[in-house]
Amino acid sequence: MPDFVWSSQSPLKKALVPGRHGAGKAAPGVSLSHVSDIALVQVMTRRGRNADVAKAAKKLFGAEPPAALKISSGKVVTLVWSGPDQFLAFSELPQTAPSVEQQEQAFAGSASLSNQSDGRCQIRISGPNARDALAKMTSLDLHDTVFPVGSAATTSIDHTAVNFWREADDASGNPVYVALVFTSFSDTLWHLFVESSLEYGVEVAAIGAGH
Amino acid sequence: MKYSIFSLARAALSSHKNWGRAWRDPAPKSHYDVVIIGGGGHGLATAYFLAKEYGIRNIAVLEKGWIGSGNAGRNTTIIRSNYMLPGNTSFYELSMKLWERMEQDLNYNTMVSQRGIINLYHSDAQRDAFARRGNAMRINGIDAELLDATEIRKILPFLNYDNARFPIQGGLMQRRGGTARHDAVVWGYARAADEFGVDIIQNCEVTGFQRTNGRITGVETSRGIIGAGKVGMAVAGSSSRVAAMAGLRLPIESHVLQAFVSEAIKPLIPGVVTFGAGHFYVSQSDKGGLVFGGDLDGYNSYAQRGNMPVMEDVCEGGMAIMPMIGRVRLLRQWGGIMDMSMDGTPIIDKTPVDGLYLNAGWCYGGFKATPASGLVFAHLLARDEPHEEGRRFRLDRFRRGAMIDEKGQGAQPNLH
Amino acid sequence: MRIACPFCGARDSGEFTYLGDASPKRPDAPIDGGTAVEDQFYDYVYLRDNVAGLTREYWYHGGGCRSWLIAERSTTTHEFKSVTAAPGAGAAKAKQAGER
Amino acid sequence: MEGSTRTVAGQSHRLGAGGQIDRNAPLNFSFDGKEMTGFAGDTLASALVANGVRLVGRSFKYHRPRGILTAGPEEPNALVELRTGARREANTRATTSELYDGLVAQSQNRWPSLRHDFMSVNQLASPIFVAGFYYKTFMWPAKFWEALYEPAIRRAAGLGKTAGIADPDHYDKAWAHCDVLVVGGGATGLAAALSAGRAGARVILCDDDSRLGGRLQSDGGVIDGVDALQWVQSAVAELSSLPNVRIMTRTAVFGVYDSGDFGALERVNDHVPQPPEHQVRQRLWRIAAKRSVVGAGAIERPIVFPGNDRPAVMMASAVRTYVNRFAALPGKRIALFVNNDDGWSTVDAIRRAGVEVAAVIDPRGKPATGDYSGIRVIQGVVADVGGSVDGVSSITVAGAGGNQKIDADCLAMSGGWNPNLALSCFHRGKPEWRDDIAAFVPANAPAGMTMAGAANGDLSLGACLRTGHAAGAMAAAEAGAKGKSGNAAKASDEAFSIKPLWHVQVKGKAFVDFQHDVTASDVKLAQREGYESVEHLKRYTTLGMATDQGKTSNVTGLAIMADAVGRSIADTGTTVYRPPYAPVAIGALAGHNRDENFHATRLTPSHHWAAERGAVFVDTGLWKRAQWFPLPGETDWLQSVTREVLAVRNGVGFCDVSTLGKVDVRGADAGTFLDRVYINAFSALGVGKARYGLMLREDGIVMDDGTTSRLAEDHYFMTTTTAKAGPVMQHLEFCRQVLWPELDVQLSSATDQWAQFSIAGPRTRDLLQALVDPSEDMSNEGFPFMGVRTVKLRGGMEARLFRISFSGEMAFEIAVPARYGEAMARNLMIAGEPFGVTPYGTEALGVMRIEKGHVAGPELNGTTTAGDLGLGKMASKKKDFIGRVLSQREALTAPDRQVVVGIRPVDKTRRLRSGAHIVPKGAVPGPETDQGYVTSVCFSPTQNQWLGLGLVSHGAERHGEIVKAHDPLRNETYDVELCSPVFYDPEGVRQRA
Repeated sequence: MPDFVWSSQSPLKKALVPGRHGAGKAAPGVSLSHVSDIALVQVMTRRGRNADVAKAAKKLFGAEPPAALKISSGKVVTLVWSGPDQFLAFSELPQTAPSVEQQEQAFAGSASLSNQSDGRCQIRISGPNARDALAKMTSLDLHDTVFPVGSAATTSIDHTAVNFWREADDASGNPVYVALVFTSFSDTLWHLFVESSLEYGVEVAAIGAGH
Repeated sequence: MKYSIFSLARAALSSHKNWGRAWRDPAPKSHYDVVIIGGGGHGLATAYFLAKEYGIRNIAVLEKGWIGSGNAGRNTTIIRSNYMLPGNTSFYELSMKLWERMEQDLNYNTMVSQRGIINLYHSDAQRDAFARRGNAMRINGIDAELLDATEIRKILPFLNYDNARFPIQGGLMQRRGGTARHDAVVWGYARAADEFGVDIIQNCEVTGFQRTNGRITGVETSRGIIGAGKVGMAVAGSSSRVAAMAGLRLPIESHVLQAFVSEAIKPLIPGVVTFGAGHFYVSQSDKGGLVFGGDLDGYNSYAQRGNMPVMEDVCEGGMAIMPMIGRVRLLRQWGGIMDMSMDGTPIIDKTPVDGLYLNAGWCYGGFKATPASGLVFAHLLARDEPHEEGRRFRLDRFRRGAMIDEKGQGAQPNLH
Repeated sequence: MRIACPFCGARDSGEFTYLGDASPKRPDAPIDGGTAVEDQFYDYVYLRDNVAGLTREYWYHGGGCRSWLIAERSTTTHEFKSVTAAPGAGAAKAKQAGER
Repeated sequence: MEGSTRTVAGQSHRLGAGGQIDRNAPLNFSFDGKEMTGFAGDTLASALVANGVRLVGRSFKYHRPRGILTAGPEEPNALVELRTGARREANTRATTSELYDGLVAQSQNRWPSLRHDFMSVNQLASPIFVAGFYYKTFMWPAKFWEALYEPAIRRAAGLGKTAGIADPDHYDKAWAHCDVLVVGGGATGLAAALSAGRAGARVILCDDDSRLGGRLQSDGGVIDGVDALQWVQSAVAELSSLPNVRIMTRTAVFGVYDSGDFGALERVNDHVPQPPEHQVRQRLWRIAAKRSVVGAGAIERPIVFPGNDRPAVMMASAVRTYVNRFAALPGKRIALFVNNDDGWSTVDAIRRAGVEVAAVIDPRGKPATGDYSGIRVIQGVVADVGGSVDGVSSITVAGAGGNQKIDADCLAMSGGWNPNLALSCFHRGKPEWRDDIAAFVPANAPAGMTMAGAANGDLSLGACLRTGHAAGAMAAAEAGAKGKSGNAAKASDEAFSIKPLWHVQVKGKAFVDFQHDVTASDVKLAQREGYESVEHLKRYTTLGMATDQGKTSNVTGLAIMADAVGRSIADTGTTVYRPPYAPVAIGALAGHNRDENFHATRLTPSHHWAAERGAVFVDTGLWKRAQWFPLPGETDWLQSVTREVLAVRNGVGFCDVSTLGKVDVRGADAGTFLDRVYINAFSALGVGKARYGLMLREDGIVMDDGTTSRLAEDHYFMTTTTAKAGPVMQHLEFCRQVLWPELDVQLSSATDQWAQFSIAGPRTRDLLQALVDPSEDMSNEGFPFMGVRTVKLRGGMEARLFRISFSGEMAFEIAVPARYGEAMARNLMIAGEPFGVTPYGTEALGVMRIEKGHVAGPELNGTTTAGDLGLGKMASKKKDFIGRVLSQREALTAPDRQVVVGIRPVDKTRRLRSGAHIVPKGAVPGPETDQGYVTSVCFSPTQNQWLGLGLVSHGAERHGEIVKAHDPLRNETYDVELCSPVFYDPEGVRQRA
């Protein structure tokens, strides 16, 4: 019997070229990175079951379901608002996050779940010029007063729906954003992220398997 | 005065002081045999053909603004007869034949220019769809050629053959397609109809209908009540509004379609090029401007203006297929109100209201239809029965399920 | 043009898709309704008021939160007067369309 | 600078001192091949002026010699081809092009040279070439139009030549957001930005120019007791210090759209020879603003008199700009022709530059105030301008004492000012006429927009500062800013009086629209012929349709029309103002989305693996799919595809079908929901089973089809076609949220989550046995046709396995999370190796579905019913579903409808082609005999001939009939047999094996 190896593959295996790209020699204006191993479950509340979902979420993730346009941080999992009465349970530590089966159990009857761990591709963008680069891609107003740390949005980049939120600022006080894009679009959109950043200088990194 | 190079030369001697009005500016009479609402190309052509072909001369054309102020003056001037479905094919070919003799018929140079129209295809599926269409045209006696990429390249060497997102595989060409000078069509029909005695009454807005025993007997206007034996509506863009005055609801939505023109440049594009996969079509006017457009904005509108996303979308299509126009500048954008029917095909029919006749639902294809629409509508008004080439454009076809849906989009007007 | 999604706030119109008039209601369709039901459905699917002025219409925030919305908008000025969620958006529990 | 007429070496008309130019930064440039020098800070126009160049272009119709008329974006004459090669830009205004070292410009619309332009013979024919002449002639003989007349007209028309090759520069687009957008960085705009910015509002200040200040750069003045330019400096410094204010220079706001969206073009790198690496040439901004203040200034208008188009007849304000801002002299003996007070301020500028004022001609005589001692003032009008192609040498003045000739080398004219109100009118708001300034002013600006300063008809500097400040403060407050706006800057309110003078009515060609050669007599001719609506005037004469959009001509033209008709100007009204305010490069409007980036590209999970194997890809919507996998030695696609089909039919193959739309349908009412969406029933489908489903649009026409499985009591997994995945999802959400909110059902697209492969062929089970865990029962009983379950795979993987077939073979679809898609492809190759496993592409997939008679995109064309597709029996008669009622309409159930049939050429060697129409044998092809067409074709390796599917009238009853396939496009007509659409294994034995 032949041996079957199930190695996982990042959708950015060709597109993502780690290292320094674009203009300037000094510190890059933009940092782009991609974490390939994520856990992601879409949790959609069943009709009239918001209270049950809140209870289950609190118990399982240690976090309330996020308020509209916000994220809610649990121990391992970040809950990202993704529409009315629904959120994404996102983690970059899939081994320590509750499994899909555990989540199915916790939300049985109160929410409909859809495993999207492979349906979306994570892209993190940060740095002093991150906002300038993002201004070329998203129509969101990312001003501090409008989109502070902890904000989330479902929006579009290049006519493609994305989930988007803002994490805590980095050590230098520059903003950090995360986008989840549809996996099949990720190659194209990654190129757009890079191209939008080149004029500021961009540092690119890949984290996780499959590259 | 007949227009010709000789009359022009004579006029030059007197500094052109002797040219009179191209059409009169009469006050409305109290009654006409036929009142046509709408002084656009269709309304004026209808009056012309009623007078010329059907011997009815006591006609008024009522225009709420200046003639040609609707879609006749806001289109991309394309003429073609490359349709595939029964009803459309031969109707638009009738129109094409009328275009081909228009200048001599009207004694007005409407600059009908048959420089050809090419619809590009980028996949086998699109090619097959064009083959179906082209064969339908040929079966109806209409010229059509299916060209491969090599042949396209000979005619349109400037297209993007190197790095197009959707590589060009070929195109369907109608050599007799082309453009005409839209305003001149309006003025030519106005002048010719006027010579038959048709009263063209501008700045005369219809505000209501007069009815006796249910039958329409006249119209109320901003210039008073005008009696009418029959009333024909040719008000694409405002069909629903006018029909509502007679208590009718129509299978029509009004949508905005934007069009664009660039600064004038020396000749670049020979005929009309349509990049359907990219929502972009373009021709170059005799003055040198690139005239181009794309999709509807997508929402119901009477505002006669659109928004940026479509302007961007159209220019993206242009740059995808023709990246040499990157430094050419867009000069003007405008929006017309499209009378979008529920199957993308027009309506020329009697209405349930006695004495009221409807010419509507032209979507964005009304300009090319102008002469045939006039003739077919005139026939209906004169004879009370449909013209052979308009017999499928019935109002009840939606109820019966006999839609004429070239694009297969169903009752979703913004997708046609 | 920006549309104020009741869930997401004002967003670029590029994120939305337009469907059309929100006034017509899908008729009840008994299996043996005959041509009378056909008449009702013909009216529902094909006939439009198509007013020049304020209309109620369906928009879909497909490039965002995937909610169906009902907007009051002027077709002459393009101004939005209100945008509300469809009765069944999110986990809302409505007995039938139109309840909210 | 007083009296300093000495000039700079090599620049014959450059003042020795002054101006906002950097004399330490000389720049070389060339115009029509002639090398010249200017300074940093120059525009091309100012550098040409400084070099004494007066003839810069030829007009559109008569090819008359033309010079520089203005100093701004309203310029109608001084258009050049800028740059060379692929970067050549036609019709570029010299007046707004910043000079850079090495700039190359060519004049345009002339042959062989600007000075000796052959087409200037058109002037001889100008008595015939009046407005609209072409509508009256070129009609005989009919054929000559396309053959002769039109090509000649087309060659003569147009202006500049484009490069004709792809634009090498990059463009992008960006969004910006603010509380208050301030358009224009002159006195008004600066005042508005200051008051709004101080109040704490988020402000964006845009100006088209490279530096702020607007007319202050040209006219100077005193603000708050200091020199105006000094005030500009401190204003800019204050604005720059405010973190909530963003200044965008070289950025032209060109349009206002709905809900406060503005379009603006930033010329990022037009002032350098070419953009630096990683930078764009231009950037399109979409600015979302809560409020806006437009301080776009005003545009001075010409007076219409014979010879007014001669080079070196220039707007008075432009003369001041060239002299004051650029230290460049448009002439050395300058005459003025003005009808308003502002025009007189030019006298000071000329005197200060130490240049002679030849005379000032004003129909009003000398103004009440101002020191004009020593100036020759003539109460009268200019009746003619003498000179050559190189411009003015004399003017003829008609005054009380008759005509007199005055020597001058430049004539500065001012007919008054038109507020720059375009932005206020782009929502079709009509402006109002104001008699005191003889101009239109804004009246119905779009919601949220405030017009201020000269753009609003407030022409004095003091008023600009006051109204700008007030508008900025108000806008900030309305947008929610709470801070204080401080005090408005102060300046004097110089008097403005004007006596309208549109047209000096003497014999001779007097131009209204310079670029389009529209004369006063053209306007009058249009009136005589009845083209008296302003829109008819515009369209008949082409007035205002040139690249300047009539910025210097529209109001004048309609004033002359009003006079001819005997109406007031107010009653005559304006034409509709249309965006963009200034022309915008198409490349900028496209931005990143051009060439291969036109649309996004979607890749399947096995894409890179397929690419490694040399797959040929096909575009399917946005997807790239492997079309076939050529092997070495294969020269023809048909060879590869035939091999792939036979490999499947005789052994086993696999194909990536991940592009199919996939939807998780969950919830307590998921089954009921699907019953209403599909024509057939799904609530009764057992868990672990799959079923083919067909859904209709509400109009009764087929929308989509696909296989839907029940994974759990409350969990269905739907598949859609690749093409309709998006529209179906939208439709389902509509049903869920709008039509049936009472149903508990939730939807989630899972298309990208799963890598899904079809495995087909008689050896499929053998392959799977090798791949799945030995504990899995893969027998026909253990895993029956249309069964679905999760299976364990060897090596520690789980997969969903669906026993469904599109090919007619024994087949499964296997799905794993997308990250394992590539591993799955490799493992299928390993597992299937002993059985000759062959990857196949969409082409072979298509061949097999046609052989099996399955309908797909070409048959689901948006006009076919379930009955047309032979699937009418699927429709449930017990329940309602979307589209049921209208599918019963008479014409959709008529017996003569075109329905799906199989088609095979009688001559088995003949190739069948899609798009051929079907006519009865013996009939003459025509509209009445056209009975349908061929929808899909393939070369069938199993039948060893071309065959296809078609939609043919009465098709179901005509199996066995010989008809004609008529394909005039490809010059082919041949006999074909109509037959059952199922060519392969009609009993369906193989797929159930």
